[in-house]
Amino acid sequence: MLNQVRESSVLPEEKAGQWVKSGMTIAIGEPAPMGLLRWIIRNKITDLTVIGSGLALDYLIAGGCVRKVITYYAGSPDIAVMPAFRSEAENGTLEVWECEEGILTSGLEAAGKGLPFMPWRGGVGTSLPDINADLKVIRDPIGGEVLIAVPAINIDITLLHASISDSYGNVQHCRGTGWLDMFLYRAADRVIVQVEKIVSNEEIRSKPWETTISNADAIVLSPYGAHPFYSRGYYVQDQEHIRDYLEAITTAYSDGNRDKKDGYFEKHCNQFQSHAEYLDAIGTRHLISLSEY
Amino acid sequence: MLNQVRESSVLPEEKAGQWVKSGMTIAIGEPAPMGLLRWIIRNKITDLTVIGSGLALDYLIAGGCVRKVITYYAGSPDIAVMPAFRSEAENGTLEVWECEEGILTSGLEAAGKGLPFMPWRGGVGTSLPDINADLKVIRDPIGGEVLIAVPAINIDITLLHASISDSYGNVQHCRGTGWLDMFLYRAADRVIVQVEKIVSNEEIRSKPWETTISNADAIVLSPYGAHPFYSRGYYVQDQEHIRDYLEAITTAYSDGNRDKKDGYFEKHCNQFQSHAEYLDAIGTRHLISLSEY
Amino acid sequence: MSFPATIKEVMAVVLSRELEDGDHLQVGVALPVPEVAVRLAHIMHGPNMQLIFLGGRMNVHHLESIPLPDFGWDSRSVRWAESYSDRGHRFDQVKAWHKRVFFVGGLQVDKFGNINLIGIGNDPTKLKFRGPASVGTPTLTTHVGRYYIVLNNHSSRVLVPKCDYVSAVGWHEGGANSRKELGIPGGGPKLCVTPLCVMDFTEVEKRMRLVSLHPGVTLDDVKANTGFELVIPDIIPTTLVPTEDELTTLRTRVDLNGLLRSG
Amino acid sequence: MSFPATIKEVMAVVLSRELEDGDHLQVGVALPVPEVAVRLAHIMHGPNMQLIFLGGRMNVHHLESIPLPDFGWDSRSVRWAESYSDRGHRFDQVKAWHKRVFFVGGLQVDKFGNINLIGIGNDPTKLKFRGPASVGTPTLTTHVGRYYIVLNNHSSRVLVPKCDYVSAVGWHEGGANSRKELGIPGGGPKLCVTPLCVMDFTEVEKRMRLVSLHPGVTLDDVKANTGFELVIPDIIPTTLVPTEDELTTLRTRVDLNGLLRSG
Repeated sequence: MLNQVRESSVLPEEKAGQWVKSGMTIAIGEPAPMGLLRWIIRNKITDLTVIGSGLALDYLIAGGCVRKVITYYAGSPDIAVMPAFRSEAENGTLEVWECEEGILTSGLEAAGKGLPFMPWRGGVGTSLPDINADLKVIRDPIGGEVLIAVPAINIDITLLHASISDSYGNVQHCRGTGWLDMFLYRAADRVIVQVEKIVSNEEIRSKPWETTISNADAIVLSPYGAHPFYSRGYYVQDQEHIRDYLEAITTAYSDGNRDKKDGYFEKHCNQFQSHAEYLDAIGTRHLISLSEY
Repeated sequence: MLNQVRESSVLPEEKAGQWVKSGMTIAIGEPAPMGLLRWIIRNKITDLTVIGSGLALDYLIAGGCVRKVITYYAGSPDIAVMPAFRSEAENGTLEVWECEEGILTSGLEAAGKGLPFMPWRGGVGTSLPDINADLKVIRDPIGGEVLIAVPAINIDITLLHASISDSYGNVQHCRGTGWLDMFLYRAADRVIVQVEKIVSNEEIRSKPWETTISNADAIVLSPYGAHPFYSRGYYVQDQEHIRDYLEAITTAYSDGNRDKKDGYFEKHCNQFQSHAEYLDAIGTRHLISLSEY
Repeated sequence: MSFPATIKEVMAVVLSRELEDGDHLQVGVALPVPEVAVRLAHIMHGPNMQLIFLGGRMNVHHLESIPLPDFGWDSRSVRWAESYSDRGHRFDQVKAWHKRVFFVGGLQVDKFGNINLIGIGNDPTKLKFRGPASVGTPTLTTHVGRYYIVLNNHSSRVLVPKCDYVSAVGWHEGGANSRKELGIPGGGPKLCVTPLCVMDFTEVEKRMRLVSLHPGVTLDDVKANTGFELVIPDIIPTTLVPTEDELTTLRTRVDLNGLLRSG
Repeated sequence: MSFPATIKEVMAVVLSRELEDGDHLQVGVALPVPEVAVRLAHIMHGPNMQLIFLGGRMNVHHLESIPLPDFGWDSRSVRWAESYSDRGHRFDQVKAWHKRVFFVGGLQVDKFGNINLIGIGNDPTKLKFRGPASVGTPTLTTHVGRYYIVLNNHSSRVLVPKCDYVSAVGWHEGGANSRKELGIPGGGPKLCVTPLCVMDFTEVEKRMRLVSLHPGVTLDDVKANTGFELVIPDIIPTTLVPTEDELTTLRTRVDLNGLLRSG
């Protein structure tokens, strides 16, 4: 017998994090895999092309890791336009692959299906194909209707945060996945999933219809790993922490004062050797106060 | 206050069945909605274009309702090629829209997405585009790769069988839907879902992540409604009944003896006024013996 | 409850009256006025409406109150959902979107109801003001049965002759056939509701037209704050203010924290 | 357990040895030989294999036995599944299919491994023999890492010079680049296993070539029952028969009802 043991997919954060190399195309799901994003910032990974949205994407831009974003939405209910995104895009230091939700999902679907493109109607008549030269206006080969051909969007590594998985990479999101998670998973060469809890294989098999991702390449145990953002069924956003982030980063960019930005990341990210140290600094009492109920 | 009552989607079989008119394009999901199919045969609906596979499709062909099939598979583990399908296709009395699973799902996805076509790679180099003139061999507008453009496959009414729903059309399949059910649902103007059981709205809302279809246009209460086929989590196939069907229909077609076929349908379908009468004839003891466990 | 409605409350009630029982209601991000409107309509006259939040579908007509969530990304806002089927399939059934009603804002809106969420400036790689990007507005406005443009402020910087960039096509360069000619099937923008007035689009040209002025607003206020020439009808009514019942319901069963009463 | 293996058992063991730990295994319909082979390999040497049945994914290496189901459509066969994610998404992740191994049969198979499931006859609207249609074989054979052609009988009516119709492209009209030139990315057919012999495809021309004869089968038997000229190597070994361990495992832990022992 050559091999009689089923292999575990569980990796420590630093092992999984090392898969991410400068220059890669990565994607960020929802809830946000903040533990891994902090690892990326701490380890000075740069020149990433990032598919994502909202403040988690901004965090990575502010952290100095991003050269190009593929995003349909760079705002949040907390702020009209995210500060690092806005400032770097206006300066021309951040490239934006202009798109929208249906165009983005079409490109991701094409990648997952091994196709060079997918057609989409949303965006016809808009400025999107003018701004983004990768989007081609075509006539459909059946009836001649005008559509947009979206090229496949392939991803090196997708980073997700979910509720539970077993040790073999079978992931079950609580209350459904984030809107893009499944698209990002299917379009990627590899997927790393942070989870709140690792459960037994038997627990997964007792409700296989809840499995959202099978064969995750790496599982990282990361309780409270989406902090300061929410994790469905576990905790809500840390509004105070997010307000502090927005204030620090907005001020840093409007002053042109890099130190303020560095100070923020030193205090909230770089000084920690691990996710556990980060959680210690946040404090158990505060974490518990965020419980979703 | 104009309207203070939420409307029920529950309809008796005959009300929902009357939506199906001769000449329409209908689709049959999996498990098979046999109660509704028997209603269609009994009421002599004809000239249907049917999207389906397996013996439930054959049953409708043998029943005299079908002019054209859109199918990727007309066999079953019980018989290499279904008898009515085979005979009528060989005689040229049944039109076959030749395809395969990926091409079919692409056409259905196009319909659901409001697109005139979707590209697909599976089928490139095969005879499918030679046999089926609706499939166009194209070059992709980005990199010039050879692909197949599949036109949208729009459906008038999709008929499905599922485990449970509430009275408002929120359906939850046990252990996932049939492979094509969601595609057929999204590509259709209307969907009628037979269910084993109607449950409270509260039960649905306690696990919304298990809802597979919201807004079904009609819910038909149809316990054992997939008989003689299986219903996941409820009962297994009635092998004996299926053997009888295959023998009767195969003999009828090979003899060219229409009476044998008519005799089969008289005995197993047309003599009953309702699904309940059909179940009475099968008998409770026999139905219970089919329980899946 | 007898103190007068605020302008935001007036806007919410105007929108809620537009909604029909059976509509499927989806609100774009950061638009508290339609967030209140869809909940109010659901309680007032929409037992068969569906509210679509974060991909979840809810019918919560049976609840005593449907409060606004604390913040938009809170998954508790879909706690009463009947399905999450939109998650992962959000754009796979646009065929059924003729029942769907959408609400959208914009950095810029032009006289044909085209919307810009991309940004302001000539060079798209170095915008003077970088917007949040188009979200799902191009796809939604392409396919939904009808949609409403809702603006948080009415100024000539927002209501412009021509958008610098178009995120979502309204009536394109004008004309009732303009969408059809482009191959865009949905019903298009129906109204544009601002803190000053309600506007619609003319039947033939599809140019933006004044419908009613909110209480205390003059025609000159509107003209002075609109960057293009609005079609002005002969008779300009005042926007119908909320009834006692509407206002009480809004305040006690939806906007519990008074979000629309502040500012 | 010492009575000799049947031909079907030999075929199943040949296939099981081909499978590598970590493979994702999917079997086409009505093919009991590979149904046994994938289960046997999983038990014997594949703790990281995944079995894909009816859209469910299973790893059941921990079970004492992995019996064949009573009949193919029985949902009990996925009772130990870890996910049903393929349901509704079966073809949405072909990108990951390089790990997937597929098994397929055919009404006709030609010397380049092209397969016909459509039918026999000149007029596709009135076939002399109407086949069951292509199922998912065009897509699966286009993308999977490798696949095996498994035939229930070896005759010149099945192994033909040219298929009347092609459901799934093997090596097209021949040549190691033939798939690439067509734009078909997967690894193509690796072996063709029949009740008489094992065959593979030559390196350059990709023509079907004899690899080994099953015990008791002669070269003439094969030639007489093959409708095209097979490439015959200088040395023709006998197919390695199952070991005692393999046969015992097959019979006591997989094929409990002796399906491969009958007929």
